[in-house]
Amino acid sequence: AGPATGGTGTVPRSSDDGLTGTVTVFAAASLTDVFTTLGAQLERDNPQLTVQFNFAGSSALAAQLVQGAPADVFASANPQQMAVVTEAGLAAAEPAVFAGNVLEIAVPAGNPAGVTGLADFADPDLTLALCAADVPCGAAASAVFADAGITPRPDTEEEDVKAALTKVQLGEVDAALVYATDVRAAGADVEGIPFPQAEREVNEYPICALAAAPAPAGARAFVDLVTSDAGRSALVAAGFRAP
Amino acid sequence: MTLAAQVVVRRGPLTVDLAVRVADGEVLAVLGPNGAGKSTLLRVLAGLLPLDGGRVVVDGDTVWDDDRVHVPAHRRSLGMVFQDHLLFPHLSITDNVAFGLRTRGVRRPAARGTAQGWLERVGLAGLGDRRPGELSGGQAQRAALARALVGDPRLLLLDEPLSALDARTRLTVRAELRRHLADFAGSAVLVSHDPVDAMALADRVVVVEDGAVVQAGTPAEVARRPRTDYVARLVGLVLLPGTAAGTTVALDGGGAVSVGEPASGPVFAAIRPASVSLYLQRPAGSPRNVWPARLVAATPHGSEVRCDLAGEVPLTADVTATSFAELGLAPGADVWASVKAADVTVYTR
Amino acid sequence: MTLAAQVVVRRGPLTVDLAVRVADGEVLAVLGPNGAGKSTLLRVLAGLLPLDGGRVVVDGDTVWDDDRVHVPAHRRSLGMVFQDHLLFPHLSITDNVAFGLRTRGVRRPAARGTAQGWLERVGLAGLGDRRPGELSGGQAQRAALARALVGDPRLLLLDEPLSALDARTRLTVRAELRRHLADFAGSAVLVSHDPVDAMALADRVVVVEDGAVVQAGTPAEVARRPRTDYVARLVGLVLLPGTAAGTTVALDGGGAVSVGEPASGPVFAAIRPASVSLYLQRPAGSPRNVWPARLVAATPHGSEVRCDLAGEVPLTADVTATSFAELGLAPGADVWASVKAADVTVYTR
Amino acid sequence: MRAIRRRDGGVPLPLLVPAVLGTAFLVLPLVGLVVRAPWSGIAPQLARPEVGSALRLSLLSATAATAASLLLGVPIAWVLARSRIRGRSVLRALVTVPLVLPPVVGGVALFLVLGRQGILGRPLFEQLGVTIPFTTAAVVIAETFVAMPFLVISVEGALRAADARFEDAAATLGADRWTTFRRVTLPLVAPGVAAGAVLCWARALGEFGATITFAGNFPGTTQTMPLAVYLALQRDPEAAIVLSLVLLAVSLGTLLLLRDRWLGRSTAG
Amino acid sequence: MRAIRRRDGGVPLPLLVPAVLGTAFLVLPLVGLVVRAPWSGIAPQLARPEVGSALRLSLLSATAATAASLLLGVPIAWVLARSRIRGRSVLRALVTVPLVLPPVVGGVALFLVLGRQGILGRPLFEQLGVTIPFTTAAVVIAETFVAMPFLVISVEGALRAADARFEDAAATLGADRWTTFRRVTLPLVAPGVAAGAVLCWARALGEFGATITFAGNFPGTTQTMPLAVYLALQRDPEAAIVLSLVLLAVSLGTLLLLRDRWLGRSTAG
Ligand SMILES: Nc1ncnc2c1ncn2[C@@H]1O[C@H](COP(=O)(O)OP(=O)(O)OP(=O)(O)O)[C@@H](O)[C@H]1O
Ligand SMILES: Nc1ncnc2c1ncn2[C@@H]1O[C@H](COP(=O)(O)OP(=O)(O)OP(=O)(O)O)[C@@H](O)[C@H]1O
Ligand SMILES: [Mg+2]
Ligand SMILES: [Mg+2]
Repeated sequence: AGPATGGTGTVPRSSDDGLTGTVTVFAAASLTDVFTTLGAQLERDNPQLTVQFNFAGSSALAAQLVQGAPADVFASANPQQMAVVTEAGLAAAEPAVFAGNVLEIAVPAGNPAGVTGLADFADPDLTLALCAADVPCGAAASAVFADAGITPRPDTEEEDVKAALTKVQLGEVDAALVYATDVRAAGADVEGIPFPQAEREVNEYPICALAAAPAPAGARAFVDLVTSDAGRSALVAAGFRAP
Repeated sequence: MTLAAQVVVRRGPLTVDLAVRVADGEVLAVLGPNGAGKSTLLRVLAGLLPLDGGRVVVDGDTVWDDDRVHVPAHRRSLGMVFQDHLLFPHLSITDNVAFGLRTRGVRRPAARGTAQGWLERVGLAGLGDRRPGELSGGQAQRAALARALVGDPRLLLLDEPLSALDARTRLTVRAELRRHLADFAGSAVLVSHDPVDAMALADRVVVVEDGAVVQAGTPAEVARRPRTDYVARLVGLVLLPGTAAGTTVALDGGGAVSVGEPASGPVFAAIRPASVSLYLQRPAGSPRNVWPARLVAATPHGSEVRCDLAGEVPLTADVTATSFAELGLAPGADVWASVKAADVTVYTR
Repeated sequence: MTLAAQVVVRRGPLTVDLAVRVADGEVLAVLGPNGAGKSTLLRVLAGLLPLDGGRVVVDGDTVWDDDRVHVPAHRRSLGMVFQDHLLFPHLSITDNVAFGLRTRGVRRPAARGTAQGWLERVGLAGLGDRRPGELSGGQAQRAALARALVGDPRLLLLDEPLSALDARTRLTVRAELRRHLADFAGSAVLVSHDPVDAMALADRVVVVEDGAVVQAGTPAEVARRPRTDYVARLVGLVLLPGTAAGTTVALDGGGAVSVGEPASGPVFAAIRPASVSLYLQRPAGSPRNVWPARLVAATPHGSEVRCDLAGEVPLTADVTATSFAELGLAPGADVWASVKAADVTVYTR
Repeated sequence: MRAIRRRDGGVPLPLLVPAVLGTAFLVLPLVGLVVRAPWSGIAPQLARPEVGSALRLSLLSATAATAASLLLGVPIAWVLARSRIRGRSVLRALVTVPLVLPPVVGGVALFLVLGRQGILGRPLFEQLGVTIPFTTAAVVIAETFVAMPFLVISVEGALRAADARFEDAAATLGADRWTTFRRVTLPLVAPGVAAGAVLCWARALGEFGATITFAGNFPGTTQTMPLAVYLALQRDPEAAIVLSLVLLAVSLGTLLLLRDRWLGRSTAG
Repeated sequence: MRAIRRRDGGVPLPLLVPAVLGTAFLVLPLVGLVVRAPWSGIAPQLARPEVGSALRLSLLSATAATAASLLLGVPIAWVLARSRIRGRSVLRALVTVPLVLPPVVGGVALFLVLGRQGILGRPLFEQLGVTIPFTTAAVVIAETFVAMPFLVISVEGALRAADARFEDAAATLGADRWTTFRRVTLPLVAPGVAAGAVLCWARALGEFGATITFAGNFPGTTQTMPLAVYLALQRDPEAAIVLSLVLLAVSLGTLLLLRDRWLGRSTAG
């Protein structure tokens, strides 16, 4: 069954065997790995249940939901896009924060430019990438720099973390300010340099079941799994902070 | 079908303003110099070029009238040979010829069969599978003719359909075309530069110059009594306009001609080049018309030489190659030209 | 320039295999039926079509040799009139004519000035600012001729340059062309279907049929002694191949002809249609050649009617329209045809 | 007159130099990708079932979008090039606009028309229970929306360059405008239509923004290769490069099937 | 024979119906955007200085990319359509590939060649101290890379459809292949080149993925309109729609200047 027909056509019902039907999860792209694992776990626990994901940017997902996309769960990479959904009256319950993410300095493997800390972002001779202030990681970066009293001199204001990270991986920028989970995912090409001010700007990931969910029971089960201890440990293993 | 058209079209500085009329079953030849408006007329009759004035009436129905009525080309029963053929480059010759049948609903095998018959008739048997780009100029023209004739359209519009054919093929294709036109219920308009085509094929001739009709009539009339210099040259006559009094015509260009039959008022005197004789000394014989002249150009054709003469009376003489050589003529030579009065035709202007 | 070419090109089932030779300053006319390979020859001489064999030598240098040497068209000094003109549609007529000068480095105003002079010479004065799409067929052909002649190329290749011209314009343009070719240092190859063009313009004639040369010579030789049926019809003769013994020729097709001059062995007997007389009863006069025949076709041209006859000896007769009418002839009529022995030319095959 | 060798390719220098530079400019980055690709890790990437289904979906939907564009776009091009309808230049500008629209915004615009709340989508849903977004149909629609203008503009160019007098000739042979279009005009401009279809297909195959917005990113239903590449980029950039190369290889293979003869009249001479 | 009115537009029904459907399909979403746009809030959006500079940069870089594509792409098209070089179909497939490459991957590929660590970029940086990424030049390069194939394919189609015998005629008049190209071939295929340039310009104007990857996003230097739209989408979707409409209006205005006569031969009759 396709996602749309699956969402609207088959009404899942509880049975003694567990959940049935299809639960559709709209999740921020940065959650791809963790959620795929958790979804597989839920399917293992409920053999009649199918979990399908729609991974995209949080803003695109919010726009889709506002346009009436048939989904059961929304997991956003930031509270702003969750707010878009709750303000539209689409949430079934108060969103729950299930993970957090902090900034880290990412440098190419071997740190060729010898970046040591946040202060280096004021160096005009370095090639530096930040996120644009309009996106969450950029907002967090602004706050961090304000906090530290540093005026950064970036060469580019990236639209999302991955774009910044790609440039680090290719060695095209000397340093970028990205999330810790991204540094973790990038593997050996990228080294992370944590810094103390980061902890004050934790980016929160909220999740909620949706009011129009075609499979409310499955939605609840997925949200419960993500916020459970098992979910939490999977997230932490991927580099997220516990809420 | 009968066709009556009054055609007004502006083409750059030239205004084409022609009235033509083709009776049922009639073949009308349109003659005229380059740029006279012949192709323009055919395009209007086909419904491909809008009129700036006038109208085209077919069988009593107006089919094209300035801005109000327009029956498009494909709704009339037409066959047209364009001056530059316009064979469809992406279709084989057979499919080109079969095209008109296919659009009229004939099934493909039948249409191709008929097309092949026509290709044979115009001498293209065996070339049906080629593309137009693989034909010689004359072969392409014959294919275009076959494409126009197939399906017996009610009005044939032929724009110089034989101009690229070699002399022998032209005879056979002309004969084929004449046979077709004789059997043919519809009407035809034929543009040609070759008076032989017009004489052989047409019931009536219209001569067009500078966008206007200058002469109309049967081929024989036009050939016998040309009314403009262009027509006269076309039919091989020298035309001298003048004013007659008895058997003498005072020419407009100066000089006088004695003629056989008495006439009066403004007339044309017409002379056949073959009836002009040339001498090195003034001849002292019976001919009453003797003029001094200078040979300006000599063009051999066949066993004769065409001599263009300048003098008080501009003339053209055809002399045999033998006598041309015997007289030792060459451009620039001074000669005497004479014509018998009986050989000069005279008719009113 | 001198040109010597041995041209072998395969064109579908036809293999064109021709040798031509043009001396310095000479004009060579190439005559032949449609599809004989005339345009193919010109394209090869221009360097536009690869050879399958043979070579083209200009002034002693090989310029095109199968697969080894190729001097491209633009490096030779050429002027070419294509059978379908190929005027550049995006340029004005003046710029079309000036194109060859511009590519040879002449500045724009000078080139346009020269071009305008040429347009005047071919009778297109005042049309220089038009696009080719705004010209009539004959006007376009003249523009193409001017474009080829401008800049005095060393080799002119003219593919039916006069076919679309009306009779009068053809005379003047032909005269202009003759004047140009006479003054002209280079050589020229002229393809034409009109024997008058060839006679008027060419120093030598080559007749091509089915991709091979069938006759070559001066225009007068070819006109007097045609060697194939195609050439004979072109110059207006009926050709009867046979075997002579004394003054009698036994025809290959059956029957015999009496001739004036004794000959022997394989010969051609050539008869002019004008020397054939027609009778309703068997004539009892001096002509020794009298045959019964049936009239199969009659085509009026000018003041005469061309009569095609079927019978033991296939003939064509030209009779005056008057006597045609007096005899009451019509296709299908049985007649007697007679020719004086003295009017039959005979020459060895 | 110097004799030069025949069949030398004969590309004049002022064309050869920019052609070589341009080709290098387009091809070198691909070479870079191929060189840098983690060839050792390629096998496991290709073995993943999503890759196969994403590839199949990409090819299917790009082909369907090209078919839809041909069906709707060629008539638009004909109207632009041949009809005497007023306001053709406005029409041309309007149908070109989706080219300029950022694809994500294009996706939003499609929602406004075909979404459940959309102008047409709402009655469709309420009367017939049909929803378009998040289905394979939505992928095709998004790709068609983005790619069709390429076809329209190329075909219009081809139609304008074609000699309209052949259409006159067809009319004298009894062909109405529709028959003329099918039997004469379309075959004459076939090379232009082929070029336009290639552009359209390639653009549809690479479509990302409008698709992820309007159709979502559901494996098996709406996840095309570019979406899979995007997800891989989140997770494992090297895998993303491998997936792109797979997409490239497939499209290269398809384009190579377009031999000269499919593209119509061949080289001079 | 029924007499019908002349100048009826004369679009046959089987063409009119799909043309109308197709136009509706392309135009309705734009109408949706216009209707839904928050017109009241438009003035403050437009007053922001970044909008002006992003718009200026977009137009400049798209025009520069089109110029570069014409310079490099037309010769490639000529080689594909006219030369007798071997491997032309491989060449064609290769230059078409950037169409299919997901633009982000295209940006990565450009880094691999022109980046600081790239094949050509590294010597350039180390010897001359020149870096290309994160400059306006990088924007133009990224747009050219993505948009040039559109030009190449359209122009090749136009060249194949053009009658090569005019080039023979030019050769007999002493024009070498380069002169023939400039004076005959190029003017003859001008409508095709114009169509290709429109496609190329529009694609460059809407370029997003390769630009953000290779050139980054810095207001005034590399932030083009699509980047501004994307950022606005993160913050305030309505503002994003307004910005897209600004982009649309500007490109519409530009395309409207392309009147029929610029596009060459006009309608039949
Ligand atoms: N599209 C056009 N725009 C302006 N003038 C034109 C156009 N087409 C033709 N003409 C002019 O109109 C006149 C008539 O042209 P038309 O083609 O009817 O001549 P024609 O009698 O067929 O001549 P030809 O014997 O040379 O074919 C010519 O003087 C020509 O220059
Ligand atoms: N591209 C081609 N492919 C195959 N055959 C061709 C091609 N072009 C011409 N032919 C054939 O080659 C032969 C010679 O053609 P060519 O054009 O040289 O004839 P031509 O003597 O100029 O005739 P015409 O007097 O009709 O112009 C013809 O039989 C023609 O059908
Ligand atoms: Mg004409
Ligand atoms: Mg020829």
